Amino acid sequence: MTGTTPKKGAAPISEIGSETRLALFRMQLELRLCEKRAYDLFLQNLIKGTSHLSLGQEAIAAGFGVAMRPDDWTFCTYRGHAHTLARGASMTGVLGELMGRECGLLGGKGGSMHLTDVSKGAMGSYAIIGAHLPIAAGAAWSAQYRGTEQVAVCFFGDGTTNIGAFHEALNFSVIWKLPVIFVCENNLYMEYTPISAVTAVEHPAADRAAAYNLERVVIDGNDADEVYRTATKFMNRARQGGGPALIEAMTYRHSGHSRADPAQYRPKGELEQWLERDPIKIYRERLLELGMVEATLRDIEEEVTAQVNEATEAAKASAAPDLAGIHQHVWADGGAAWRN
Amino acid sequence: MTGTTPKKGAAPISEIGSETRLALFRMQLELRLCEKRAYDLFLQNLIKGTSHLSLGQEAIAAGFGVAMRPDDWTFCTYRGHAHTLARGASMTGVLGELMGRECGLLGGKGGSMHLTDVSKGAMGSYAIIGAHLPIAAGAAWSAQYRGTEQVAVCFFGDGTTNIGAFHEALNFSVIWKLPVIFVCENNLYMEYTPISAVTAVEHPAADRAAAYNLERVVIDGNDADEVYRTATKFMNRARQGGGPALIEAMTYRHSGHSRADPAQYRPKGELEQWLERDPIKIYRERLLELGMVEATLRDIEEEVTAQVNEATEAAKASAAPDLAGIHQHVWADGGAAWRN
Amino acid sequence: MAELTYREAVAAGIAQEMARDDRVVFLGEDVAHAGGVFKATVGLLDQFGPLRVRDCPISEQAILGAAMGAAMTGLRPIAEIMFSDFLAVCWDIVANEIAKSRYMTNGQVSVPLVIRTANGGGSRFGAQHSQSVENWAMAIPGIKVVAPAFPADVKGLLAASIRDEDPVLFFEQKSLYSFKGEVPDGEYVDELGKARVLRQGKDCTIVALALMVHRALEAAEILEREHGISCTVVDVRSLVPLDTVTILAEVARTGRLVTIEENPRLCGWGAEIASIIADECFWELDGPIIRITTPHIPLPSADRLEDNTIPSVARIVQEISQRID
Amino acid sequence: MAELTYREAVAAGIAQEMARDDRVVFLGEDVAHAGGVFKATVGLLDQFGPLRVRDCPISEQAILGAAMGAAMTGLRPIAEIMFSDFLAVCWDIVANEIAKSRYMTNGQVSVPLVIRTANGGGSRFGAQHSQSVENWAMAIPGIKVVAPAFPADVKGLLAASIRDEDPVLFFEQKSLYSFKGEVPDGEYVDELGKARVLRQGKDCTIVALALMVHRALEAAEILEREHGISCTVVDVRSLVPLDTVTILAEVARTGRLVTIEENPRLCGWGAEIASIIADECFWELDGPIIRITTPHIPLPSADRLEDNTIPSVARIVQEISQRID
Ligand SMILES: Cc1ncc(C[n+]2csc(CCOP(=O)(O)OP(=O)(O)O)c2C)c(N)n1
Ligand SMILES: Cc1ncc(C[n+]2csc(CCOP(=O)(O)OP(=O)(O)O)c2C)c(N)n1
Ligand SMILES: [Mg+2]
Ligand SMILES: [Mg+2]
Repeated sequence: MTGTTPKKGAAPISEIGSETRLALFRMQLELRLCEKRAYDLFLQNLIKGTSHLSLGQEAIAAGFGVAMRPDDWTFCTYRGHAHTLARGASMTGVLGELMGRECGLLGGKGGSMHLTDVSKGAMGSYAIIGAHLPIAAGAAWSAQYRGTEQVAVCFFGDGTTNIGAFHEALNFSVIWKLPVIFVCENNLYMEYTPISAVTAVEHPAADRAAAYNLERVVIDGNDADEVYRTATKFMNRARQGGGPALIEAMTYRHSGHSRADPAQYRPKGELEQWLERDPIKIYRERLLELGMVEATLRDIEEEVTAQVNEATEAAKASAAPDLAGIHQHVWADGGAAWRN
Repeated sequence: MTGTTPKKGAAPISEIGSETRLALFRMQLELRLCEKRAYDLFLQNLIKGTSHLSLGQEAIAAGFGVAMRPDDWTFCTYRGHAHTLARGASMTGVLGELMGRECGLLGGKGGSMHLTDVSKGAMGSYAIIGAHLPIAAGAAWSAQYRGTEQVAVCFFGDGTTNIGAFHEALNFSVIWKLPVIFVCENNLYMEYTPISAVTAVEHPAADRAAAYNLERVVIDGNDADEVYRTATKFMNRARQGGGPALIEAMTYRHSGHSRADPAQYRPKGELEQWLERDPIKIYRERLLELGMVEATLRDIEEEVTAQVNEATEAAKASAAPDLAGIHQHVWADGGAAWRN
Repeated sequence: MAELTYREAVAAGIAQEMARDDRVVFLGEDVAHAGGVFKATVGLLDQFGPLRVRDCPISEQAILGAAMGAAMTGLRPIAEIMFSDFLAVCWDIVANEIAKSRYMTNGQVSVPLVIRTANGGGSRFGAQHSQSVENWAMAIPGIKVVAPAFPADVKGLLAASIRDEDPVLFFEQKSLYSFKGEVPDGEYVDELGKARVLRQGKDCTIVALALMVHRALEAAEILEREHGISCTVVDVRSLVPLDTVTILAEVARTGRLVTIEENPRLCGWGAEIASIIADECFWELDGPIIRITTPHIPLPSADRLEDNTIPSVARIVQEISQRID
Repeated sequence: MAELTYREAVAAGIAQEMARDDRVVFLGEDVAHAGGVFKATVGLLDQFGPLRVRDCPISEQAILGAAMGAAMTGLRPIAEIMFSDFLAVCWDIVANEIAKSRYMTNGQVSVPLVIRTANGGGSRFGAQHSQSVENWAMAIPGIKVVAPAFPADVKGLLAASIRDEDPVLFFEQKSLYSFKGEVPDGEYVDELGKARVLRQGKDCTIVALALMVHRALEAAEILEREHGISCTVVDVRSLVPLDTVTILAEVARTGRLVTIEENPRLCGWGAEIASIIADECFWELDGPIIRITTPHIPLPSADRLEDNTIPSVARIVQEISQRID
């Protein structure tokens, strides 16, 4: 297996209650099944444009999603379906947006790479590498300034650690002690290039933490419990004025970079090894080990499947967006006029 | 004294020959007297525009200037008079450029912030923070590709370590093992803001070296011998394929950031303490300690003074640039036409 | 009315809005303790304290990114980019993030912020510290673009920009910072998107911005006195929104258009206005549209060279007197 | 002549020049092993090896900075910026460094490099991956700007750009990558700064670029057939240098100008051409200058929306048939 071997072992049940554990299970499942559906939909040519799945990386979005306060803020990337859903955004809205329908979260104007649901604290998906790190810092600044104890959580990939905005955002957040958590999902690849081929250090985020006077944190990003615990710990600290954290979560994407990518650049067997460590598979096994009943898990699986089916139908039933939308919302007045 | 106390003590004379030592002395003096003259000239309103002196920082430009091969390349900033002179650029050309005269290194087109003398390997002064770090890396790439064993040396300030291009250039240079030496002149201030107020670590460059898998190097930037030795060591390594280095040289500028700046933001006494460690003062004392004769040093001082006087007169005698120059050298064909 | 310099009007505009609205915060490099390299924000730190007036590292992407994130979540930041040339190092945040977020999110996200920046030449700073980049900004959908010529407009339009729900790029003219003018006392808020007719003539309409407004006015005096050519001078004040009603009306009245632009020629704001006139006002035109711009070159540094690139009063007079009768 | 796709012509142009000149090197993200996200550089790594064809980290400033430093010191780099929208993250290197260095140094520094980038919409990628930013580039003095519409031009103009002593921003049209056309075999080098008249008519001159050339041609057919309007179509090919001789002559002949621009309206390249015509060709004009552009908005993503923003054949036909007779 490429990258660091993640640490093993379940947390003592006492630390994370079984309600939380079921929530983590359910959420991972929601993300997985919804994205698998997205994949089916573009095979059916119902999703145009591009689309970046995070199949295999669900434990990270879910671990944070469950740990966050409803008024916390998420900032994520073009690979942001999971992170947006994890804040409670509607599946219909997500699938609808991917399909370019009226019911889409963004009315079809943003597309797959820009999912946003401000009402749920999902403050946007950003498609140009690096930009959302300083933006997340800014949200954290606003929380700090107003004393609201909200936290901004910013997800990004390993490849993102080599762009200038990463550096600026980290330094800036530390000197202002901002309540922002930077979460690097190290899935070992940029688009098609292994991160190790283009990075001066082994752990692209964690090995740079010291450059910002931050603690070095590497976690198993396929273990929802570990993510949840880490999220809780650093978010609590941030709420109390302890400043930012930089977390590197080791994981792997099961699919290609985007719909166009068959991912043939991967060494033979790599995917298979990581499938063994599929976050949902290991979490399910852990729940059973910890004494949860199979039927409970089955029920959840059925519920989520039904939920995804329903969302799919609703999205399919939605019309193409009205052309009027083209000239709406450039400006706060609702319009697009640049002249009188 | 703010910042790290630099290490004390002269190098054993065996290491650096007395010819080299005299060259280091002379060069520091050239930089000092030429820049002092620049200051006089703008008090006389003969220099328009801005101008950034590095009075007090001469040991760095000189230490590298003497250590570099004639075909090595220097990349520096708007505070680049010293670095350009240290490669052998003409004083008349430098003063003439500051005065906007025809004899200026750039014919008056670039001005104080863009001094360049390609024939001497002075590959430009860059006035937008950060940009020249990747550019220097590119020159190093060209040397590496062609196997010339040339080295690119890139000078910049402490404040520059917080901009994105710094991060990108460092990572890039390390993964390609480029023969480039990054020299951070830590003079404790950005323009008017202490670097410590805006940086997450104490040593803005050295404390980040590990983030690029580089050695942590902090040197006394007011000690020309130490600079020379460090320069030689890392340039040799780079020539042999050992890749880049990041050097943080502690120093202090005696004057304000630019001609407009009275530097009132400095704590009382700070300047005085650093004047005690004036690189030229300590170097002169050391030479005497090491047995050089006072008369030799006096001769050099007189020669350099005469040289500066001569350059000043030559620059003053030079005409304002011909207006034809306005429309020259946008393009390689010598002209400025964007249409037929 | 008090007489203020252009730079004092900047501080006055910011102070007025910060006093009125706690959500207004101000950040930039050397802006707090030092009061800005152009001394345009002196006094704000003392008045509003270090939580609202903040010095930043040399991290323009972080500065504008932070301003954006804060604006999205309820604050109304004012961010300074010291020289407009440096917008290039954070252009992604301006052009791709701040400008597009409202639209891409179908109106969910608001980014009410102001980016103030020192624009333009005349200080012998050379090609990387003297550019006029108002046309870069005008080319980006989703951002308003303001460039005042007078201290009163600085205060009034800056206040309006801070209160605006949309992002505004506010270009301050470097070489006007010490220009003095009457500024209304007390709370003063102007309106974005209104050009101002400063002088009416019958032979030609000169449309200008920022420093060029002053040169246009001076040229118009000389043209009247020495050449018998009577010019209207329109101060555009805001490129986006653009007051095409005023411009079209004035050009229709005189039958001729001359734009005076400090930006280099190609794709300058004057080209946009020329193209609007050449379409919508074509039948009222009595002769060619003339653009007087900085040539399409990087700006040279030496005083003699710089003075011969940015449109001067003499060049404006010469061009117009030769081509308009 | 062989039939190549537009993307194959990219690889062919690069390969031709790399084979000829050792100084030509190529760098970018995912360009070597993967052959580029648009598969436009497949095969180059195998042919020229890992010292000349290099994969880079996501560090656009480092990529272009490195290209510049290498160009200054004797190499002739080709750098890929994957999507033209990303030029914003390295705009300083383009606009302030690469473009200005020769001038600022009074001709001492040469920067012979090519920046290739995928430009334009039509792929439902949304506002941050679909922009047409050729006008950003045209606004910067010191950089040449090329945007081919046909595979042959891709190869010929790319070769010419690589051989040019000046920096060239080379815009490849994303939605044309699979477009096929005849490309001359063997060494083929075109010339920068020459527009091409693809069709001559008498009622109006349509000036277009890249994808819009294809739409203009199609629209011209329909206008002729269904509306009896006979159009000249000029493919600008290079915005800088701009072939004003050809454009002025063609507009003078027809008396009307229509520009078709994919860039959003304000300060688009068509505005510049319109302003040139409105000055230098004013007396030959028979009616208003018309600009058909993407509206001044960020680009929406959904197919139905995107198709109704970028100028379509139908919109071109409609505008011209309504306004020109
Ligand atoms: C500035 C910029 N450069 C390049 C790209 C193209 N791009 C999109 S995703 C990607 C790889 C990102 O890798 P990583 O940060 O590891 O995230 P992952 O896709 O693995 O989640 C690249 C290069 C971009 N969107 N923005
Ligand atoms: C991108 C950018 N931001 C801001 C500036 C304005 N500026 C010029 S010098 C300077 C301070 C630089 O400090 P440092 O790197 O320590 O160099 P020093 O001046 O001390 O030599 C600043 C902020 C600039 N030139 N470029
Ligand atoms: Mg990755
Ligand atoms: Mg400094």
